[in-house]
Amino acid sequence: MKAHALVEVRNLRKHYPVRGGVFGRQRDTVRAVEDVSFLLHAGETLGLVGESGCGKSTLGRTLMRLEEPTTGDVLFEGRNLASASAAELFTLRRDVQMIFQDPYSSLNPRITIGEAVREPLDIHRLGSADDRRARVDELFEAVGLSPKVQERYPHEFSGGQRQRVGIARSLALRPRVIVADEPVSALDVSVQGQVLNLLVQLQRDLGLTYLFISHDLSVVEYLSDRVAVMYLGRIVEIGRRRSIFSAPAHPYTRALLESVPIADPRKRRDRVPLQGETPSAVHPPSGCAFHPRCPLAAAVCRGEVPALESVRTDGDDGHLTACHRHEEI
Amino acid sequence: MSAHARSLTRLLLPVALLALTQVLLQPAAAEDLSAIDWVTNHDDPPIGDPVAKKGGTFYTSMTSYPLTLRVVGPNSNDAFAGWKRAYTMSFSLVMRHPTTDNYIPMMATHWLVQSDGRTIYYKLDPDARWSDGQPLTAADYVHTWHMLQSENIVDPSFNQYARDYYEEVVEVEPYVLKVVGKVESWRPLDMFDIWATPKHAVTLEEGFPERYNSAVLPVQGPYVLTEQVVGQYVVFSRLEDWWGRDKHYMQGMYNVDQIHIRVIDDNDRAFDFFKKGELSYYTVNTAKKWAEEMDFDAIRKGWAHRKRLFVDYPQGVYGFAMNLEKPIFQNKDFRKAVQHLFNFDEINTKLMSSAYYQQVSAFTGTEYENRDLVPYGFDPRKARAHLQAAGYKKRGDDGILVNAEGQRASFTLSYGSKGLERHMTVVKQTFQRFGVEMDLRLLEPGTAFRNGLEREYEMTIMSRTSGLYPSPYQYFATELKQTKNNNNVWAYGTAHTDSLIDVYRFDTDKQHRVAAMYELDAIIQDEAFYVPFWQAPFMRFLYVDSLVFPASFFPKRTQGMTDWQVFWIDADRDTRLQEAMAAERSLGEDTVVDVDPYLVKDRIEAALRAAAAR
Amino acid sequence: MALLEVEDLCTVFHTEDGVVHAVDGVSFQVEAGKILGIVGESGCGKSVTAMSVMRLIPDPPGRIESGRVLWKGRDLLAIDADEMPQIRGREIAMIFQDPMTSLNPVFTIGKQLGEVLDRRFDLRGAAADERMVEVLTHVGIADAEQRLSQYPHELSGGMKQRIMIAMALMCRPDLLIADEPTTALDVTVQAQILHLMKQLQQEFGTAIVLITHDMGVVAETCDDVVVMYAGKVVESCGVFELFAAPRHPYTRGLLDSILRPGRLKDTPVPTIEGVVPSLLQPPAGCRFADRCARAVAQCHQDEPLLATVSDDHLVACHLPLEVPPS
Amino acid sequence: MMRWRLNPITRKRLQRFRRIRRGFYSFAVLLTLTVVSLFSNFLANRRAIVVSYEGTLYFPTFQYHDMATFAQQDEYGFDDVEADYLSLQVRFAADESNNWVLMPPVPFDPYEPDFDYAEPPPNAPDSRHWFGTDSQGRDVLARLLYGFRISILFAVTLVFVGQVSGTAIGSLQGFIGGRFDIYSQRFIEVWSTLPFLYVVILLATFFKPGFLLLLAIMALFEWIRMTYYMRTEMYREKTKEYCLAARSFGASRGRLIFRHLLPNCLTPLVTITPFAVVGAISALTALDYLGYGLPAPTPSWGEMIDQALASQNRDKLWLSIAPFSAISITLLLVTLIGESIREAFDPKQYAQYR
Repeated sequence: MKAHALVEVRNLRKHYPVRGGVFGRQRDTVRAVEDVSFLLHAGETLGLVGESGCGKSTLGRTLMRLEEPTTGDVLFEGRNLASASAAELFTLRRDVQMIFQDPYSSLNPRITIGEAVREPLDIHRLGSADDRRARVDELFEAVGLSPKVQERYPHEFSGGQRQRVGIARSLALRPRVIVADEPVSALDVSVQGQVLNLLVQLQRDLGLTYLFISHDLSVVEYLSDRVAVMYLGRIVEIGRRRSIFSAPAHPYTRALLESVPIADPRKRRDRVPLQGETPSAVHPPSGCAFHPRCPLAAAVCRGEVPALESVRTDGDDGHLTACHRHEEI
Repeated sequence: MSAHARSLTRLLLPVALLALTQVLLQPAAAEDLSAIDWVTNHDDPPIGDPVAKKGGTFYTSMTSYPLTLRVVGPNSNDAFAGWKRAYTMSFSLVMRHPTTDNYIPMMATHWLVQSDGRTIYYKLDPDARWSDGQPLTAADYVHTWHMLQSENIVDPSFNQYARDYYEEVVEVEPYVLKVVGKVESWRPLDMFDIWATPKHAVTLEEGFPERYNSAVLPVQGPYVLTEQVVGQYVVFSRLEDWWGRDKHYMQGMYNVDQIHIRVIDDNDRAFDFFKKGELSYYTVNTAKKWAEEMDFDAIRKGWAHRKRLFVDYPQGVYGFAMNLEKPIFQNKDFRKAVQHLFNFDEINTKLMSSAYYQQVSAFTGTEYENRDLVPYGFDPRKARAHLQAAGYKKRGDDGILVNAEGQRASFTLSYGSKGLERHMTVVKQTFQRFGVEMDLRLLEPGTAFRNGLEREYEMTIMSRTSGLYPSPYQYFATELKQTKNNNNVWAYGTAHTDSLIDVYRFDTDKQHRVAAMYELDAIIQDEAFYVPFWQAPFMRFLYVDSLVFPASFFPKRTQGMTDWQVFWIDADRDTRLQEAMAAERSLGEDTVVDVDPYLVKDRIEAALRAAAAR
Repeated sequence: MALLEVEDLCTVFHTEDGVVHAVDGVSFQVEAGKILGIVGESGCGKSVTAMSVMRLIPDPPGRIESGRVLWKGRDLLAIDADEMPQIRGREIAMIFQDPMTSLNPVFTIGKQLGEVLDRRFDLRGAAADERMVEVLTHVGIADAEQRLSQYPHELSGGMKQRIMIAMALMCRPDLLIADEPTTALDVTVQAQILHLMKQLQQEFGTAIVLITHDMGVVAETCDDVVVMYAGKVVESCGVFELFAAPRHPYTRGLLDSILRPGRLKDTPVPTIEGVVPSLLQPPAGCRFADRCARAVAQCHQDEPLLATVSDDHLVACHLPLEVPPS
Repeated sequence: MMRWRLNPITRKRLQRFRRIRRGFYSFAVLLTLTVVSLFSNFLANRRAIVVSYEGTLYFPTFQYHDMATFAQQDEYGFDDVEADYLSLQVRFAADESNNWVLMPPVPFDPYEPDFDYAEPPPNAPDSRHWFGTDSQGRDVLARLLYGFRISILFAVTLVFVGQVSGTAIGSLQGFIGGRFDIYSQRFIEVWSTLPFLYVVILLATFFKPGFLLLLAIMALFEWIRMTYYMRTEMYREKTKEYCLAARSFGASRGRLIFRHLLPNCLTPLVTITPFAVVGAISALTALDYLGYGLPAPTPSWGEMIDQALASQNRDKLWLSIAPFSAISITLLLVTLIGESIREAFDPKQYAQYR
């Protein structure tokens, strides 16, 4: 794994206006993504984990320019996705693609799966008709589907098969970065494994770089090289997988890990779970957004937003956390 | 005399007369009433039948519940107005005998018209009393005049009437009233006929409409409103000691004890009520119903009777008006062609059971109707000749005639009554057959009326009621042609016709007037911008056997039920009827349907025959 | 006698493609005061089973074809439809994945809870308010008084699920059927809800049927487990035995698929190949046979019946797995 | 680029629609009636279909021929009035020439009064007028037929215009969203509260009413309902992931709308259209009944109902039976079609079990 940053996200923000009244005047702002920066190295998988509403999906979509960023930059090999013109964006899209969560709604029910996979090729006018046909066949085989089923419609397939189609489609343009937004959350556990294996295999074969968004810690743990934890629009902790899972530095990460049920009745714990729920992103708590739920919260946590700082544990200098009190833990 | 000089005279004459009257009447406070040579009339027969008996209840209906009991102000001119005026409140000072047309005393016993043609003295009947016992005096008339002028009554049309018609209304003595009209007239008694308002009960302060909206006020007439159930019925009761009861002309009038008026919104439902014996009287308003629905049980058994009574009341203006401002009707030949293509007989026989008569004159039914006029009549050959003369010589691809410029013989008929559509579609087909296109355009009634006044139409159906005398000025005066929003809907008028109208308006010699109007009538017919439609010089009604009428039923000048209450209820006949109905026994059908005591039918038919002969 | 005994339950759905045998001969028992987990993947019929027990299957398109649901000895499928509301809510409560299904959006929380108290305990006014605040606080809702005047849409998913549990709690039902109660919730909130349900069971002795697809939730919460596959029960036993010694190949596969901590992506995740058979025309024989590595000819022909393999351990398999040496 | 190939879902829905017998047969019957009514001019007309006269063939259906053409004369000696084909037929039959006339099965048009009866109209059904004549002596069957044609053409055109514009506007609202949506939505709310009948009556005083004007006026209101559905459909569909996916590989707006969104939003269009047709027919009939619809003497069901309800015609049953059964049957047919389409499209009737 090289330390070469393929994608650099700098101070990305995404705010949504909350409108109301007869003529829709802006009433408030949802700060879905707030000042997020990170690097995505070529060939690695960065797991982005957090609970619903923490802004991880918005981050993925903003990064893809499916949502207009409020401020910030997304640099792909020096080209800024966040401020690219329509034409620049169009070419950039070949390099950065996305896999979606819901295998049922991510495929247009009125378009055959073959057409769906070929559509990116059509849009980007890649190759002749024959070339495209051959490429679609190739993609079908790559994701473990028979090219013969191309004429069928999405509803004729199971969730796992559809997700394969979705993956094939996202690979059509030979992208280098794939933003995978909860690609296995909607799948049953037995099928989930198949898709995860496919993603791993494709990464290995094609040298893909993944930004893997998920709320499922075990999936993130399995797939990621590095992990970023988000809470209320901000990254609260980022680092190598092992140090995050074995030595979480942020109280939130720790609580998250403790909340995951363990599939072994012998390890049943009678713990007192983390209290409270994620606050609204319209009026986030002052200072550290986690402080109302944090067992360690002090006065400073209420007053100041903690910056991401390096955690000097077992020599992993890539491990950063945003906690005023992480050194005391 | 030149037209110019004449109009100058017209302008100066009233001024001169006014000055003269003022000089004459200068010592108003000391008017010498003894010098007045009072006029009266006791020689005509009573209006009703002196043998009539008092008593009984008369059941009838109206289409909607009265919105107000007032006779002026908002909503006062509703369907109930006729009843209010006829039986309770507004009696004439002097009225025309409805059969002889002579003036007869009513509220005034004597009268005198000054030679200026607009000043009238009335000597009020000292017997006259309000229903609350208060005497009825000249002050009550002055009060009406004040009321009509007041803005507090919220009734601009009455304000206008007061302004346009009355110079002043003066109480000379408690029982002597002087009325001065605004303009001279050869029939001032008709023109300046004001009524009395109980001064002791009506104040004119602000809030008038609300204050009197449903107030039962003292009345001068024979009936008072004694019962009202909102939305259902009202009852008038006869005043046993009405002051006018034994007056000569009132003999045999106002006979029933009670008049029970029920609200029945639909005319057909009222018919059903009549058939069940719950109404005493029912007016049949369509020829079709008259022709097809009169053969029912009560009629066959003689429990009820049907009559078509010919009466003699002018029809007013009713027919098709062509707008002379529109290019297509500026051609007289085209207008004449339209006259000849109008097939009245077909419509009358096929759609109206031959019930009606064609009008010919613009003044039908009045003394001034030119009875020598010959109707155009349906005549395609003549129509064709006129169309050719008008330049419409060739048929287009659709069969409609076109002229040399390629304009089609096509116009639009606007009308506001959906009921007429039936007849108009037939007319349209006939026109079409002979190459003239008439598009039909139904408008909301108010819009149709307004568009007529504004001359925003090509052809429209014109319908205006009339009094006993025609009013040619408002329909044909050149001066109205210049402006809009008046009854000169066709935009007609020449200097010559103006002079004829002036003769009618101001000349006191009836022969001159008649001659002028005959000429005007003939000119209007020749100009062909008005196609007179039908006239119905009769009342069609049904009544129960217990209701008795005088031999001639109603007086000659009758328009409707509320005009003259000359019928009575015979108690013996009522008993007989009740028994017969209970026993399902027949009283024998009354086969006499048409009644023509004034020989109106004969006159009209003879005229039409004579015209046809010419 | 078990609290609830489901015998040979069959429920079908009429779909545009034909008749789906969603639940096909399911039997299980719930003991008083115990938590029974019904586990399986989507479409295995676990939710339909719960709905059938409550007689909440929309008809059409659904229909309970046969079977018995013995509630304290009475067959719920045979009683008068008017009697069901008496049992629903009072004796058996149910909570769903989406709490909005059971909360009326146009009434405040206070009104909806109050109605339960009114109907069940004739409790009204201040006394009812007091009780509601008490219960809401008990299920971990702060500012309970304030919540009473709020509408469901003003609350978060976790909060609504708590309200539902509070409602169930107020009625003190003998059985709570929880259909994927935490699936829509965040993992931290899920932990709170599961904790709460366990409290409920311990404090009031309420039996719980917990329907879930998450083996972790089962392991943490349940006493007994029923594993369903394609409309049928394939295995049923105590939770410890299930995780320690699953006897059905499907159960085994399911457990193997779970991503356990420390697994690296260098080693592929074990999976169950193939897809769930269509329930329109379920295959003859064992429904898992096509995906089963151990399948023999018999598996494709004869349907295996649920049979006891050891104490309280039932398996529907012709060739059950061996018990691994402990 | 746009390919409206039948998607299996659509195909399945169509199959299901065909399987719902009452709907499918209603559709077949209505379609047949509509097609037949398009040929009303050949079915009920005063003008002949074909005249063979002196070796020349004439097709007078849409052509004015005067009497001179066939050496006819009317009672006034005119020969430039329109030929009377019925008497021509009688004449040709009598004079044993080779000339012949082919009249339509109903040799009357919906306008010309037939006064050849001793009794005044309306005349009861007989062999001459199968459905009798109306109070102007016009053939009821002819009016019924032409009235059907006008009703159905009016309704279909109106609904087409309304649905297309409603779909376009609603889609744009949903697709563009934001300010555009908010302001246009406010406009629609205000617009939809305008009293429709009042506007019709008002406009009829300014413009000469006719088919197109009435169509235009009603279209001003017809589009509104569709926007509600399309707007919400669009809002829902555009957030679905397939739409995001298409955007993620750079699909243009046009492609998004026409290839992805619209085809998925058309369910309400299809299911609502039949009911919109019912509404349009009823509205036209109601307007005609009130007299503010198509100008007289246009054959219209509303006008026929008006006649039937007139008191003097209360015992003329044929006047009521014809228009009432015609309108009931038509509305029933369209409603059955609509119900069946809805049933065929309704996911609730058939569980989506997964």
